[in-house]
Amino acid sequence: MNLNPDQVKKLLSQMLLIRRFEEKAAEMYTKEKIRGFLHLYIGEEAVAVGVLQALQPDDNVMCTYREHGHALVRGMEPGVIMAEMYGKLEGCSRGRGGSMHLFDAKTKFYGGNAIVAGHLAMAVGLGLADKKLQRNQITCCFFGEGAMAEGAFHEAMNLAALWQVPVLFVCENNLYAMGTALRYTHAQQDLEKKGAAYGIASSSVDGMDLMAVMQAANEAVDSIRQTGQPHFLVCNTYRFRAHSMFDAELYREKKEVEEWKQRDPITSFKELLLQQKMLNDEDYQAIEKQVQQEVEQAVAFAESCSFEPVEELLKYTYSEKAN
Amino acid sequence: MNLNPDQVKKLLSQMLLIRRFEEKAAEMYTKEKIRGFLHLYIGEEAVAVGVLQALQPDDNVMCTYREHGHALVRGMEPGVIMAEMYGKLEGCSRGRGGSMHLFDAKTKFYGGNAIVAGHLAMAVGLGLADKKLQRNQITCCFFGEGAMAEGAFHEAMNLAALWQVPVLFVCENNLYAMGTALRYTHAQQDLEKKGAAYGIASSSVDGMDLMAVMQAANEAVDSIRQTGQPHFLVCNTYRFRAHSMFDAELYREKKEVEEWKQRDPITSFKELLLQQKMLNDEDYQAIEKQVQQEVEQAVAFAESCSFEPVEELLKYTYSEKAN
Amino acid sequence: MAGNLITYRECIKQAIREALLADERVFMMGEDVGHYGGAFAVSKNLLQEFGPERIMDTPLSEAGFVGAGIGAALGGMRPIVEIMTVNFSLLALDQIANNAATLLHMSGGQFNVPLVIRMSTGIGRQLAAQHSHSWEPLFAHLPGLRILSAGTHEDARHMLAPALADPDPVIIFEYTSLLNMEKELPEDLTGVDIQKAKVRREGKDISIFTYGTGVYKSLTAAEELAQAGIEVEVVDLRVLRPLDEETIVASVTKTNRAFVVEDASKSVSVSSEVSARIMERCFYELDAPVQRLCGAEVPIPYPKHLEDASVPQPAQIVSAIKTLLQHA
Amino acid sequence: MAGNLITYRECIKQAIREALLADERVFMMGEDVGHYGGAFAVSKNLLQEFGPERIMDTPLSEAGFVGAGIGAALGGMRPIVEIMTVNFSLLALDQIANNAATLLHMSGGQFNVPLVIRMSTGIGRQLAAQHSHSWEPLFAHLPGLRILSAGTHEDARHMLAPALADPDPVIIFEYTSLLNMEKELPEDLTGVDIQKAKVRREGKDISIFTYGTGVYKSLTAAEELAQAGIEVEVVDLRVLRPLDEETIVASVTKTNRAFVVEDASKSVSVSSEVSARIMERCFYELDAPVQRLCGAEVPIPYPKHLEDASVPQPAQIVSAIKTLLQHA
Ligand SMILES: Cc1ncc(C[n+]2csc(CCOP(=O)(O)OP(=O)(O)O)c2C)c(N)n1
Ligand SMILES: Cc1ncc(C[n+]2csc(CCOP(=O)(O)OP(=O)(O)O)c2C)c(N)n1
Ligand SMILES: [Mg+2]
Ligand SMILES: [Mg+2]
Repeated sequence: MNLNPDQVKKLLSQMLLIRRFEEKAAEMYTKEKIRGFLHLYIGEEAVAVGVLQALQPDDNVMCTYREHGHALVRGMEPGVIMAEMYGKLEGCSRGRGGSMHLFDAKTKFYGGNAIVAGHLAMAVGLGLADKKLQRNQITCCFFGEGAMAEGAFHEAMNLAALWQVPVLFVCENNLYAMGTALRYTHAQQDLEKKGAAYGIASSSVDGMDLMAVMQAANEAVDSIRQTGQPHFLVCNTYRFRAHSMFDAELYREKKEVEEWKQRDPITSFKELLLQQKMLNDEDYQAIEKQVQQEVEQAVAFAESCSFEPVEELLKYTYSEKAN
Repeated sequence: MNLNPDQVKKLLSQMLLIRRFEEKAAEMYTKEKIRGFLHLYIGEEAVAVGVLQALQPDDNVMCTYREHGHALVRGMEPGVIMAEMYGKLEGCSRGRGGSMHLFDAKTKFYGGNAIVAGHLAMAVGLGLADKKLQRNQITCCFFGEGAMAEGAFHEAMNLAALWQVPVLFVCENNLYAMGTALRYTHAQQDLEKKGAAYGIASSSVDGMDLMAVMQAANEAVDSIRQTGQPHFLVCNTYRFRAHSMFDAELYREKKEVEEWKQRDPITSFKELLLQQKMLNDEDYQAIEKQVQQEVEQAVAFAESCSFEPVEELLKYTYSEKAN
Repeated sequence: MAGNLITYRECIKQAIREALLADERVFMMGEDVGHYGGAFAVSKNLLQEFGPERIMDTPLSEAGFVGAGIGAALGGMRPIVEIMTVNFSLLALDQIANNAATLLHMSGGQFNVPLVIRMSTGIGRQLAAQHSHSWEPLFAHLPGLRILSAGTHEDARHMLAPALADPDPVIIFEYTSLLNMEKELPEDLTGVDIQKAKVRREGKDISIFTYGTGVYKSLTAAEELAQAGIEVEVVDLRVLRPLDEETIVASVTKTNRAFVVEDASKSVSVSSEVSARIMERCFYELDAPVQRLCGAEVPIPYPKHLEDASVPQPAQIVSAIKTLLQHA
Repeated sequence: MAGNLITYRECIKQAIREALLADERVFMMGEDVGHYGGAFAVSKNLLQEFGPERIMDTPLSEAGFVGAGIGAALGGMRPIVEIMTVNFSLLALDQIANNAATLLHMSGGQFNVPLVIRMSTGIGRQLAAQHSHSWEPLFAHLPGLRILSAGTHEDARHMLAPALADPDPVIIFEYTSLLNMEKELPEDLTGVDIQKAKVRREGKDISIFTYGTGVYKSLTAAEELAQAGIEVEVVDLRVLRPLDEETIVASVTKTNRAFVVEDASKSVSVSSEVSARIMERCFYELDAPVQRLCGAEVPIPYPKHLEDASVPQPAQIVSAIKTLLQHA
């Protein structure tokens, strides 16, 4: 891949924005501005950034409850996301979804889905619609390795392959499903091998290495666009933070976390760029500053927003134009 | 395998009993003695006979709604099965289950399950109980290739492998799920390959060839007893009859059926035995006669039985000893 | 006149054909809807007429293809998803309850799900415990869904079009035991109001509220009761969610007595809701307590005599209503 | 006295420990019950105490491990299966409804399923639409199951033992919002009757029927009403299936007025059933129509003010009852 300085800076700043945005979210959680569940993506930034750069604006994106990063990279306003987490009317889902349910029609961001593996079949359906309507779009569906134990994964993969729909299935393998390590989740831990059971082309990649993810994602997306067939991409990564704000992390050693932190995707990418002289320290400081500002503005925006009037509780339970 | 004449005659007569019993059942269906759904196993006899001979009386058996054959081979009385299909109190399930729900505690026959793939996870649980209670038993679970598209298959296979339970999963691949051909059910049609996705040892066998099924089943059962690990056995077979009594068979050519009938498992086995002089025509006639008698007696028994009094409708909705 | 006779099966089929012809975005999918011709021959020959893109056979994957239906609806299609029978619908209930029913509200109005799910339901073909469910009440509990019950030929024929026009997920229950029944269809009828219950017979002495197979059973009972001089009003609830409370209240206000008939088992059912609503809205109008005749609380057994004993029969409706009226 | 204070969480944990100690056939399985210590820390350290054979972490496979629990029960074990929250229970509902609930009857009494399923449920932690369900009514509709609701510390502590002793499948609902709440446990109490509802407070003016989080809310409201001279009887239904109709009838016969409080959304709910039963059994005893205060019919939104507006609050109970009593 040949990337120019603007491109690499953008990628770096996207990763950094996720990191700082989520650090701020965690802070706001402790200040009780944000409530409910909050699942941080910190450590996994290279996956969202690396995969989503391969998409076009017309493509569909579906995520899990751990989706702030994807929403940011997809171009949703940080302020609107933060407002959503505050439960404010100006949030991307009117404040009704919170952290787990970011939705945005403009960027074709179909959630924020909180039932593990519950969105995979919907992704197949979006792909089916695109195929039937002969739209040259793909659907990119993210999920964790824990999700792959659900029957929903199996059914979705088989349907995608049978119907030959243009869907990119991205497994964000962070080695844990809450506190359940991969070895307790799957007897076959070489996750990529599961693709063969469906006749789906599969690949796996070091999810801590942005460039590697980009390359794998580009290849996968190219092949989907060319063949119309689904692809299964496993990104091996790690979450540095707890599963959610309620997690005491009894199930893994501090040491393990520290080891993975040595492979921080942001630091690695930054080092690579410094080394390759695509970036200097000043550039980096500028990016940090810019990102910090965006995050501060996001919080300021969220603070300034209003709550949905309680009279509107029932609104949109059914469509207003319903006959 | 070295089989003596008594053994081969028993095997032949088991297959023949299934065949004649079901032919009679079909007749009784048209006479409206049997109602509801009736799924015939005709053509697939070598699978039930070949697999079940590998088991011990202590082992557990779970089947689909297409289970008359398995019940007969397992040693349930033909009369009691027929009575069940008549809906009579003396039937194996008090007449409450009918054709799809044969149950028998004595022979550890856990149904007769009519939700496709709904019994697979229960088989894992039976295996888990055996393992926990250190009983040297295995659980043998039959299902169709259609069932393998269900999420329930995926979850059960993964759990079985993770927990290392002594379960023999037997796929009776008869190429159709009702009217849906294998190619519309699975993108990966080499079904045996699906075992790898779970790290489960797998094998496949010509399900029309009794000796081959026996050998494959014996090997699988041996390995399960030795290792305590599950095994996945695919038996490739064909049903000669319609899916159920309601099926107009619009989805397959008569010719295809005729071709498969050339490979009738009973005829083949009989020919083999005649050829090898393990059987002569007289023996065969004697078996036919014996089987016919059993079937007639089964019908006579069923006719003679009574219906459960309507006052007992609610009995056993909850256990009588419930606190 | 006999020229107008049509089976319930044919009503459903005509509705589907019409929908496929009317809108290119409409397609149908489900187990055995294509090559097999539909488990109940409802879609026979539609594959031949419309091709495999519009009549899609699915594998046994209820959660998968219902989820795919939701996704396709999000993507601009108008899917008709057939769940072969209600007995398998629980496998897809998470998709229906957590996705189809929530997406519009949860996304703040951004993503609606114009999906129609059809499924056959009911008791009466000796299919035993796992294949004899009447689970309409489970679905009727879930906000965000519109739940329809096609208890008549008319509704089997004309509910699908408005359901497809609805921007929100709609579930239509069809009744296997009615499939072969022939009736005349009113020729001028072109649509039905899927927001309203329907008075199927006017009466002044008592109101029967029912749906599904209860409709014809209640009409049969009403005929017999008419001979005894009792004028029964039969209200087909038809829209099980959101329930059309006004029609219920209007009828009770007129007759001052109510009886609810339902195949589903009694506890926590549609009939409980109807009774509770009458309690709340019409207590002072009532001349006698609302009574219910429902399915037995039991896994339905296979033999005919036990199956029959598990669900309301017209004769029971007749005698219960006679008893009820003696209260007055 | 403060020495006897115990959290609801600790009550559940003690019950599980006791069960594991009492019977070797008992084991627990579910998502994150082991290494994580339970999603709500209910089973913290139990893995360390009892080992991985008795505290089994399962993959995300609700249908699979519930089905395995049914199988293990058939095979002679006494499994406690934890479904992390009710929100995921629909994935296993087919197993529960078609297998656990039917096997005994369908097999003519041969195979019983001594399985206990526990799941946390309820609204109130700002978890939004997909994680804020109160689906007790769905389960309460299904014959063959015993459905329990642990609305008090006492029941959280003492329901499990009789549930495990029951030869049939039992589902226990626990309430996430109560986990940190501390109460005193009566020391002499060693068991609860899982066939009977429980009068939590005696009163003569009106009966509140409720369960789950409604119990403490109703008791709070009752205190306040007592100050206004209104003596409320609070009945914790506790056994949602089979419903203990006699306790309901006895209470209404005494107070002549009834009010039902439930977090679940209103239509086709446990409260509908209670109201319908009172209609059937106590119509002539009633001084006023039974009223219900239930959850809003909406996917529950995330913000606190909207979430609060979606479920009954004590203040609403108080004012509704005051209004109701003015009827008389
Ligand atoms: C069907 C379902 N079961 C359980 C849960 C509770 N839960 C939320 S996240 C999670 C772990 C998911 O792990 P994985 O798929 O690996 O994604 P990760 O959180 O690691 O990104 C669990 C068990 C849920 N939300 N949905
Ligand atoms: C969950 C579920 N979905 C649909 C059905 C209806 N059905 C009954 S048998 C069957 C086909 C099953 O095919 P397969 O598993 O190959 O078994 P076979 O009948 O060929 O032996 C279908 C679709 C069902 N019983 N259960
Ligand atoms: Mg994970
Ligand atoms: Mg098959």
